[in-house]
Amino acid sequence: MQMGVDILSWLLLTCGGLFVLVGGIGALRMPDLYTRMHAASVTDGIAPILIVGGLILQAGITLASIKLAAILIFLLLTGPAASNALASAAVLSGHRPGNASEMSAEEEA
Amino acid sequence: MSSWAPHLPVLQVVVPLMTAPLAVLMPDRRLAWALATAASICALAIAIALVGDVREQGTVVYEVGSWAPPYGIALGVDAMSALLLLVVAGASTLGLLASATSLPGEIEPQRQPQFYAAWLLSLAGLSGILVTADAFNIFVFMEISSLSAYVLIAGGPDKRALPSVFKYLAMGTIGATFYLIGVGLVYMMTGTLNLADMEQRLATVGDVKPILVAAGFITVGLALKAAVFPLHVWLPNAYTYAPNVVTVFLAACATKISIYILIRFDFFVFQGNLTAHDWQFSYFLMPLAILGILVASMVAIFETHLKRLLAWSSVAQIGYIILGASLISVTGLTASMLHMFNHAIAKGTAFLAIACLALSISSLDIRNIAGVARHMPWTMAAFVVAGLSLIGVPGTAGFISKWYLIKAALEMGDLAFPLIAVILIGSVMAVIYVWRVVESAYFGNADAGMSGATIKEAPLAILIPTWIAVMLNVWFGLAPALPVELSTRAAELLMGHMP
Amino acid sequence: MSAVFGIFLLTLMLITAIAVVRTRNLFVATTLMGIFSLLLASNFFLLDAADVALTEAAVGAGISTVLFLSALSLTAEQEKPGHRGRLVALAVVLVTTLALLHATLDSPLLGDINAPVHQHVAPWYIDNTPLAIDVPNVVTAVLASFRGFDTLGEVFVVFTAGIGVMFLLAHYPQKPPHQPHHGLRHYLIQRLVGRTVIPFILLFGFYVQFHGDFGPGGGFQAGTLIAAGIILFALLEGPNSAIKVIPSGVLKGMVAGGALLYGGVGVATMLLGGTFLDYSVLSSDPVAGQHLGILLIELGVGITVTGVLLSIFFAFASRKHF
Amino acid sequence: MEYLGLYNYWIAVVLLMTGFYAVVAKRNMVKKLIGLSLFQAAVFLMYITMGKVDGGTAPIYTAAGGEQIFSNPLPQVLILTAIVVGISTTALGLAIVVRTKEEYGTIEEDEIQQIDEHTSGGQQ
Repeated sequence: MQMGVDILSWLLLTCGGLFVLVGGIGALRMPDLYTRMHAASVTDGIAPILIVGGLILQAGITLASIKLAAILIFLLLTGPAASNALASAAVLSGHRPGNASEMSAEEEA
Repeated sequence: MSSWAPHLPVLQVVVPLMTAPLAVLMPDRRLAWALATAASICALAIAIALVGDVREQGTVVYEVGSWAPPYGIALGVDAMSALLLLVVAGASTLGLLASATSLPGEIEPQRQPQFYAAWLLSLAGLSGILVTADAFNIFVFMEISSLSAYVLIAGGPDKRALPSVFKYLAMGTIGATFYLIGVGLVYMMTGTLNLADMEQRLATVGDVKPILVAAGFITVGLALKAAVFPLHVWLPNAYTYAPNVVTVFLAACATKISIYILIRFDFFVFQGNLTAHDWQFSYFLMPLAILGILVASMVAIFETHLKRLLAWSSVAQIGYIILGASLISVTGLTASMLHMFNHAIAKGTAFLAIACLALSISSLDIRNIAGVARHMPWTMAAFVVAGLSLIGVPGTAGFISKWYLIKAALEMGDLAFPLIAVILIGSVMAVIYVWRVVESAYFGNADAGMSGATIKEAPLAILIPTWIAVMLNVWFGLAPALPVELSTRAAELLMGHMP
Repeated sequence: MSAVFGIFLLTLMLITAIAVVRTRNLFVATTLMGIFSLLLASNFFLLDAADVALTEAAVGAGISTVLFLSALSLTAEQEKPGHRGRLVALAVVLVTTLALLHATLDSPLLGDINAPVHQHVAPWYIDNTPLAIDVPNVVTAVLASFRGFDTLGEVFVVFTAGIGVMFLLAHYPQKPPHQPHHGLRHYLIQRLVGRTVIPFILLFGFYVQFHGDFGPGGGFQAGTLIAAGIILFALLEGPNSAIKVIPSGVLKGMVAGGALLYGGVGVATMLLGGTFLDYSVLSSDPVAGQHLGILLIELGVGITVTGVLLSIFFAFASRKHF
Repeated sequence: MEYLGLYNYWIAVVLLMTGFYAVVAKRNMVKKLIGLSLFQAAVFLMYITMGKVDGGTAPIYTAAGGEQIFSNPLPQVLILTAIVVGISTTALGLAIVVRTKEEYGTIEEDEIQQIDEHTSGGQQ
């Protein structure tokens, strides 16, 4: 039984790690602000669920796992709200989601 | 007072510290001023009582929270700190008495309670440094006094105060952090923060690399805070553009406390344990002191703004204090401690006279005060006495410390002649820059300067503290028994720690 | 194993620091400083400094970023390139670096048990805390009782910063502005999320305040967290409505009151016959006295830090663009 | 392996110098303040690295009790004080920067010096 839980939590942690990696590479490779935000919100969305899930499995039924669950809820609440604020601020400050070439020109100006 | 007698060292810090938040809560500026002055006078009374205790018992020790020294924080007041406590409390009291008339012209009434709170915090920070015997506690109180000094300087009406206080903040914080690095390295090798305990445990550790670097960092950090010659660039502008009353207080005691920490830390902790450290200490600081005296006096001669002239003269006088300390002899250290005391009185009087002048003359330029002595005889007379004391004319406080400095130089054998030459050249340069001001004030033709009608003598409320300072100058010039005794005991205490 | 984590985090921190110095956009530099503080906090946690990690995260990543951003909104966003004095600076920096590296050659290695630091004063604290003060968190015991005078000085450093900022920024070149600044009023999502999260932030702040004796926590961290909660409310609902929640008179009372409470406890112990800040005289049983003393001064610290951080933020926020 | 123990100190030294360089070389006042807080953060790291004990835990007595090795509490207490001192200095520095921007219109030290020389030239 313990063996199964360990393997499952190990699996979850690795997937979470991979998703963070994907999000990081996406944030670098994407051309303009909005697409980068899509990539970055991967590390904000799915990755914490997987990683914290893996940790809760490791911690078992203890006070620590309740605290971990609270952290997960806090992350899931504030992450998307922050991305939303960032996106609307970008729209307000005149960042049109145009194609990459026009965008980079405008950034250079 | 008998029930409070054992608590005196901690009360010296707690009284100004606790009245600062009260001063902020005061609705009216006059109430805040009254509270601040009462706290300052009370601090002066405690300092005088402490001097009495020190002359009887030698060192007054106080354990905060009744935990034994290396584990808790212990306070220790000896001859050295008692002497400087008198300077700090006295300068603060005179400054506050003068601020009643000098401040309204510079700071709006609704902001004055916070000004007085910052003043009390600076007083508490400086007293805290003098009273404590714990290396990290010195850092905390150094930060309190520095932060409140930045607030005091930046509050003035002159917009040029802002960039100069920013430079002072940057350099002061770097100096304090260098001191923190030095204390950290010494703590790494000894495991304790109490100065006396540190000295004993250092003997077993000996000349290890971190300790040598720690001595270097502490000396450079505190030299930066004390505006020793090459690291003094923040001082002239900071003192020139600060409110006049703040310059009185800071010029009298702020930089001297950093020199006090340097001397106490170096002699109490390093001198006994590091080989040839006395050679390093004197041959690092003596050239800087000599350069400081000569270059700063030279710049002061060609300076036209009155406050900047006196600020450069302060850099030169700090050179004298460091020169005395770097001779590493009982008379040398006595001369250094004496000059801290006497220069505080002389420079305090000079800046008080400037504060009186500033009430009726807008821009403190030598050309603008032409012939002002006829309209402001008392103010200029005070400035003349202060100038004489700066030069070191017999009969004034300045002479006593110059006399001990020359006596100490004589003991240095082959170095005697060049040292005396430097001291005399410094005094001659002081004569020149004081004479330029006096000549313009007394013999300049009145019509060239401001129109005679508007200038009238400074009000009595500010003349009283100025003339109290003048009387102190003359009193400690003629009867210097107390400062000389305290300085000699301090010097013997310091030299006791030599190998 | 944790050494590898340490080295990884330290190297990452160094890269962030160099990026902070090189970048010319000040907003980017401030955000990178936030990342730097978070990495520093996780490093502290690896080095078994739980209290310091909590403080560094709350102060370094939280309040410091808020202060820098609010100041930057009033000043410039871009730093102008300047190359004057680069060589002199490099020379000075190199000399100091060599001196410091020279110092580390003989210093004890990371974590070796018989380093002088762990011999003299530290074991005494660890052994005597359960006896004299009986508080699980040794750091809080040392901070509040053994070296209480340091912390008193520290509260007055915060107090000085508070009145200093109020003193400097109370000086308005023109008439003080009263323009209605309504914050992110029409951002429904943020206000909803904010309204659900803020009570928990304040609750966590109070938990840290009164939990300081048993786990990592204490006055400073609690003050920072509570101030962060109220600043978040001010950002969402606009500073004017936040000032309605905590009027400036109350703020000034909090700033001065906390410092007076801490000093008052010290004076009270003197009146009761002990030395300054000797809490054992506060009640018949010395250990209970220590508990009471530590609780009171942590409260004083928490009130002052909250008051100061809020008054600094409001001083910056209520300033109009000039 | 022996030098691995000093890695923390070397990183602290390089961080110290990055901050110190930023304070000395950069002309923008806000960048100087950022350099100052970097400079102080490096000193904090140096202090806390001293306090670490191999296999030690945070110095908190847990219910589990029993013989545990604790890391040194004293550097942590000192650094709690130093962090607060650092943030107070930064807050005061930022207030001065905001006031300078209002009085001079710029926060670059070179431009401020030019404005001063220009105005003081007139007044002298």
